[in-house]
Amino acid sequence: MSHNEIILTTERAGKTFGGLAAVSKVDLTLRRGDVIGLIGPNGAGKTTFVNIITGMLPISAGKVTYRGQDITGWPAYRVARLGIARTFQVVKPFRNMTVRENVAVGAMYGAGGARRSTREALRRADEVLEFVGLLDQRERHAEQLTLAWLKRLELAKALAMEPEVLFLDEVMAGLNPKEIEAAMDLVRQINQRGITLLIIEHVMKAIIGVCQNVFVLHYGQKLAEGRPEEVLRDPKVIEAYLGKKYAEQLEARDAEN
Amino acid sequence: MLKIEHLNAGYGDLQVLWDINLEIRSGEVVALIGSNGAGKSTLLWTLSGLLKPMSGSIIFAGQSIGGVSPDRIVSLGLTQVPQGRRLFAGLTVKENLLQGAYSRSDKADVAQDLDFVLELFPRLRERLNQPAGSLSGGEQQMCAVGRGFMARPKLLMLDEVSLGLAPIVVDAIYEAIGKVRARGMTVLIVEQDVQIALEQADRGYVLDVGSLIMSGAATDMLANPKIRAAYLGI
Amino acid sequence: MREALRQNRNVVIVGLIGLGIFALLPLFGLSGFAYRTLTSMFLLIVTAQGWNLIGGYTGYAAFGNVAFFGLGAYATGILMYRHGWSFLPTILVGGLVAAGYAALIGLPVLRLRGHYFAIATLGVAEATREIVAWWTPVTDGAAGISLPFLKPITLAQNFFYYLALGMVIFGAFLTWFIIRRKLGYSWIAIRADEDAAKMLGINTTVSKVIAYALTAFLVGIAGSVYAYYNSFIAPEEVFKIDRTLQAILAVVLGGAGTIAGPIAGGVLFQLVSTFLIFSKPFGIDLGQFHVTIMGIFIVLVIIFTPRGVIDLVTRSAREARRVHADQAGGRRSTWTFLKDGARATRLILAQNRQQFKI
Amino acid sequence: MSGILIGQSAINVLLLSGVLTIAALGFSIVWGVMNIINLVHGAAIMLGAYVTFIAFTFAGIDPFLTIPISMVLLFGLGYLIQRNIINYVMRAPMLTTFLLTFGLEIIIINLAQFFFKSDLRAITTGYSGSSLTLYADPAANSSIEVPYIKLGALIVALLLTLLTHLLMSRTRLGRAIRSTGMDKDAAQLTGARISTIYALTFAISAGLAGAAGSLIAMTQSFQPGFGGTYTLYAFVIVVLGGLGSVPAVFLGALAFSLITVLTGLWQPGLTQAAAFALLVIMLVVRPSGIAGKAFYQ
Amino acid sequence: QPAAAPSGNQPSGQASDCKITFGAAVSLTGKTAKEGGYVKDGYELYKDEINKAGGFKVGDKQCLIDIKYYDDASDPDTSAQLTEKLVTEDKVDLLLGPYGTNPTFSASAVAEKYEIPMIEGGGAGVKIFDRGYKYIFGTLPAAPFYLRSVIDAVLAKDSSVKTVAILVENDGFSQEVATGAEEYAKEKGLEVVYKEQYPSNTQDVSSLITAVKAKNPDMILGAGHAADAILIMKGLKDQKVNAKAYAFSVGPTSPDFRKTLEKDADFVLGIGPWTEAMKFQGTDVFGTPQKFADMMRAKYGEENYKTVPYQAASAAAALLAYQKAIEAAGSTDPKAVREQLAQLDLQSFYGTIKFSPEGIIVKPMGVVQLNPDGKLYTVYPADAANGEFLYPAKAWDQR
Ligand SMILES: Nc1ncnc2c1ncn2[C@@H]1O[C@H](COP(=O)(O)OP(=O)(O)OP(=O)(O)O)[C@@H](O)[C@H]1O
Ligand SMILES: Nc1ncnc2c1ncn2[C@@H]1O[C@H](COP(=O)(O)OP(=O)(O)OP(=O)(O)O)[C@@H](O)[C@H]1O
Ligand SMILES: [Mg+2]
Ligand SMILES: [Mg+2]
Repeated sequence: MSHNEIILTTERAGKTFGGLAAVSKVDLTLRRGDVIGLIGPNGAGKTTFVNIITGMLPISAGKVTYRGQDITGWPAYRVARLGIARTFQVVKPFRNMTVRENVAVGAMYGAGGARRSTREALRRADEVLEFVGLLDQRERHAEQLTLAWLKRLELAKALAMEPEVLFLDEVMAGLNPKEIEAAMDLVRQINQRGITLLIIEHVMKAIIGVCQNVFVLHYGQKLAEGRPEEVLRDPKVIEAYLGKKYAEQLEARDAEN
Repeated sequence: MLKIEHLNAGYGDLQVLWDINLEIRSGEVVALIGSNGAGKSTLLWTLSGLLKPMSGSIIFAGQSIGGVSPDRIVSLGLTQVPQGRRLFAGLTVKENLLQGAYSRSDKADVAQDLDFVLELFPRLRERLNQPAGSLSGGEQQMCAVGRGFMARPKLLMLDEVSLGLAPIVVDAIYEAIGKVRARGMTVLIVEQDVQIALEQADRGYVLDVGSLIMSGAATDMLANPKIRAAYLGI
Repeated sequence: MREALRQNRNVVIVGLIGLGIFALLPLFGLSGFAYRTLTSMFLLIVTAQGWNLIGGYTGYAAFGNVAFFGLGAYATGILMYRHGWSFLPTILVGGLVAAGYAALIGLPVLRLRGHYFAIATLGVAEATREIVAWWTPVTDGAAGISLPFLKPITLAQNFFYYLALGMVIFGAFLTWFIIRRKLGYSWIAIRADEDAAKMLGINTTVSKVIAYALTAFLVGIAGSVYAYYNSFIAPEEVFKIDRTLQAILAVVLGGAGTIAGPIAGGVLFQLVSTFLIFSKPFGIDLGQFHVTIMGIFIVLVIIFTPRGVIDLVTRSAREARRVHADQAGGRRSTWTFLKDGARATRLILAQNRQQFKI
Repeated sequence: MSGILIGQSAINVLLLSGVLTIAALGFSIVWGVMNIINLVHGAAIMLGAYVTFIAFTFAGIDPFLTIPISMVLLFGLGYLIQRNIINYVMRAPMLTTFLLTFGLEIIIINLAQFFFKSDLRAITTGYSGSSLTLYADPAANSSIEVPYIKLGALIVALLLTLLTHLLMSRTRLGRAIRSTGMDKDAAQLTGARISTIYALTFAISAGLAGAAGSLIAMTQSFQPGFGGTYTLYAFVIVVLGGLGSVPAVFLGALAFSLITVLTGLWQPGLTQAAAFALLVIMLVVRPSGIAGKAFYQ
Repeated sequence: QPAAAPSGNQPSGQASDCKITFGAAVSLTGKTAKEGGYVKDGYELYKDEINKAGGFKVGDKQCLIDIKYYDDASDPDTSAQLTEKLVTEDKVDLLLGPYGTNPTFSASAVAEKYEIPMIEGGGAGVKIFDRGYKYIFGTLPAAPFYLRSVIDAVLAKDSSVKTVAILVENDGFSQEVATGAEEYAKEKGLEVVYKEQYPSNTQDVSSLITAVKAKNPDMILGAGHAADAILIMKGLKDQKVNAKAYAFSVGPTSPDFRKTLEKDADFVLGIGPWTEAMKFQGTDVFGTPQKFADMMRAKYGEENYKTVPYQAASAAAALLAYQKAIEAAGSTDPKAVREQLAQLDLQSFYGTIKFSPEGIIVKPMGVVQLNPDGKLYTVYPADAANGEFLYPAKAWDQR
């Protein structure tokens, strides 16, 4: 595995809804093995950005390249089969299936799916479930799970696809600090398996804890980019996103250390 | 103001809450914390009458409200800001706020309260005639909280209002809650973010897998090592 | 899962027994009326099985399936009447024409969801009917087409009976076969959440179009057989919306998204409606009220078993088994089991009634 | 000559769209708010027509004055039906409710057939068929005519549409109805009693259907089964216009009338095919309808 | 002889000899319930009268007749299912037809399959009869003949008539009617300036009317159902379209037409194989059309049968045809009865009953007119007329 190889880039990517430019002219580069944090105020366009890369929404402008291949405007299923997976901010389980079947669908159709039979997919699902710690829930129907489990199920479905790049859209929202710690661990493990990650979170602790780099969107445009410690001290970011109180806490903590 | 005794509740056959005993006094801010799936939302849903309790009693403002219809409960002065905002996406911000005051009959005061909410959240004033569905996540949460205020309840319950919000918005919302509190409203805060919740509250309860396992003054709880270990991961 | 498997096994056993009964029934002598009633029932089941693929499994409430029935019927009608084909190959053509048409209209229409998909398919069906009625040079227009007879009677009766029964088996097998493959998983995933399905790498368009085309194939071959069986087709009749509604009703009565659902629902629907027309239950002549009573039946079934009778039966049986297992050894008899079953059914019916209530 | 043809056709479009708006309005509201494809709607229109017929024939009441009567009666009936039957499936998936209304429609139509027989009925008043001549060319024996009854129906229809629009957009009840349509649990949390609101919504819809029935009774003959066609039209109109607002229904009805009248001139055998083709194209190209303001999800 | 038989109580000795059962699946509910009702009433009247008169004479036995009915709810599939039930389970001797062209198609196929005769008085599509079936007979003239007499009648009155407009419902029967009329009009040198189909269940014909008005035809013909005829008349008045004659294949003879249109029905022409004014004479239980009509009114009430629709008469005629065929055959054996039916040539209250080789009755249509005096008169052919043909129809603004 060659580090620093560029795996995914966007060039001047943009998306407009009617008159609203939800994302505009965003350049982003993901290198193999990266964990990048994507933050920004609500409505900044983070989810939309992921949607246009993954083909969930048609892109309005710009270019998306994956491993040297131009995948701009590809339909979602093709992007997925290439090895780009994502989770949904608003969880989307298959409610009428068991947890195991949910994950198996990912194993059937994802990057490694073409060569898998249904039975192998189910076996693969068990492996993934074990990894994310949902194995004992596998026979339950998805509609019976709590939000935290559903978030983990989202993750499991995406992992079952054997992706190279994984977008996580607020998988930690709604978890308590303890659970967030566990989730951060999981993210690190996923990364160690060689999967490149882009994570969207509003929980700064998680961002600081796992990301090498942070990318800040504001009104659909890049506001800042860099190492977490720097970006989170950037006055522009504090003003637009973190708020004074956060800055004070940060200072207080700095003073402590 | 609110007294819950031996409450059991759940969905169909599935019991989620087990023997809950809880009390909220007038003017207090109480935090209810607990991990995912502990049953916090279920409790709120039951208090609002959207779920019928299996057994136990709920006394609110001197009346038993177990199994009473949701509209009656709202008109008695118990309202919640539900988890996940649940705005009326096609209604404008203004209509959403007015709908919040649906059960009130004091027209003049409604106008006044509308003004108050717009003072609290100036962003909403700018978007007053925009459909709520077109707001950003943070604005939507402000609108949802505003809608809760508009009922001018005696007791307002907030279910994870900080979820998925930018830190700056969380600040704005809790600042607003502080102001409401100053007007004498009793508040029940349900939060995952234990830190925020307990900083705001006078007292706290901890719900774990459907049972209340701890309660006490907020400051004590924040200091409690067990809580810190279990919920703050410190 | 194991529980589900066991239930599956039970359903399969019951299904095989039922199948055996139907297959042997003619040996004991059936009246022409019984032949017709059962043959029509099988054809209804096949259209229901067809609908079940797109509506039950894939979750797309298609309201225009009668278009496929009509096209199947017209394929057979035109080929036999105008081109002198023999019957059997026209079935295949009927099915394929319908499937092709479904694929064609499916491409745009399957982009719609929910009610919008429903109305669009309904619109397509109505438009198809009107075009067939208007296109006189090819279809003989509204006047319809008459087909030759199959003679002698007993041969015809058995031929259509077993042909239709065979189609039911084919429909069930096709469903069973697909549902356990990737394609089946993709349908169920699409029903639950299409966006999520896409993101897992499912080409939802292809999956849906296949579902729709297979649906159309089943409905189309039912139409083909109907045409020859009835020996007369007219646009007004073979494109009648009621046919779609009956198929949907059969699926919902039985249980949508199950293999046995359309069969159970079709049997129930046909038996009840035939019973209402002919018999005088408790000596009361229903007279003109048989249709009204059919309506009341539909309303009651929907309110009391919104998930279909299969669901009711399996849940009652499970509950009865559970209660039964708890009982002291001495009281375990078939009789008490049935009594427990009845009690459980009553309970579940009452629960069902409250289930979707506001 | 062709000027007259165009003029008369334009009048035809307008006159037709008025009645169709009312016929589709209630259907649209129930669909938008309760998420029900309500097949009972056509049956309610039919009952409205019979109310007018009976009031006119046996009590000699002018058909226009019977409109409030059928509105009130059907309002009541709608309320009862929702309360006692449909309410049991309000949380069920779409197909369940659809089939339930299908069953109800069968019941109502067949009972009506029992009571009213399947005789064709119509109402002929003193002013039936008299019309306002807008323009006449006696030489060519041609003219542009506006029948008074249809003109009256158009005015009533527009008035009722306006009133409904005001009710839905300006009143507390209207807001509560719309809220309930968007999120019933959240509406309950604001203190709305949604069982009542659903019943009222259904009742309003039935009342409007009653008015439509009264208007239709004045312009054509009818028997118990005739309403189904109007349910189908309503379906098409609502989709053409776009779900979720009253003016959209009017636009949809206008579009529907336009296509009906135009194909009626050119190739009447294909009027419905044309309407449905337009519908499908519309759905695929612009699913939110002409007005394009669907409820936000 | 039937006339000699004591009326009122049945001659019980003969009654027990034997019984002949007919089966009929008619529409008592659904969209053609009304016409289905006429058909059933016609059957029932005949049954009662013939049984009063001692029934059918089969060989040396007197047989009472019975009819077993089912309601097909106007649905062809049900119609076929019911016919099959009548044949194979109820074991009826012979079949009577349902109402409507499509149910007749389905039901007759069953009759043919079992080789049991079916006489129907409710389906006139030629296609029913050109399938080479041997067991189906119809007492209504073939659809293409329906509007021909109207053209004859008008031309007899006014040879200067030049143009015709034809409005056609999009169903099989109406199309046959319209095509027949179109061909005949051309044959007679008329110009068909407008002929278009409109969908079944149409609720608005204003644009067709506008188009027709632009053509300014002398004569307007409608081929469709009664509801459409009413809709068209209302539309013609609305837009002040004045023609010299208006005629419809179905509608004017039904009591509903006058009731719903009231004065606006004046001058409209209708057609029927039979009207009560026609001057037929037979040896059957009715004898004359007038008598049949009076008996209908006596049995079912004056207000229900102000004018007696031909569907009732053609239904009764079907049973009459059976009577004669059975009596001639001396048995109810289906094949024998079928042979006799094919040879039948009978004078009756319904006029001549004689079937073509295809099985359809050969019979001219009479033309009736709704007179401003509120009555329905037969106005053509002259030898059957009991009223004056008012021509041309008054313009709308001169009424
Ligand atoms: N399908 C859509 N149609 C119209 N506008 C949309 C659509 N999806 C998103 N938007 C708008 O685009 C903007 C960006 O939304 P997006 O969901 O990408 O924000 P986000 O950064 O993910 O916010 P959050 O942190 O709240 O999830 C918002 O203003 C949103 O209202
Ligand atoms: N509609 C429902 N039907 C059945 N079970 C449900 C339903 N909603 C929630 N549950 C179950 O009830 C339990 C408690 O859920 P609840 O939503 O009250 O938890 P919570 O404490 O609010 O969690 P969170 O922090 O995730 O919001 C969970 O086990 C969940 O699976
Ligand atoms: Mg987002
Ligand atoms: Mg919760």
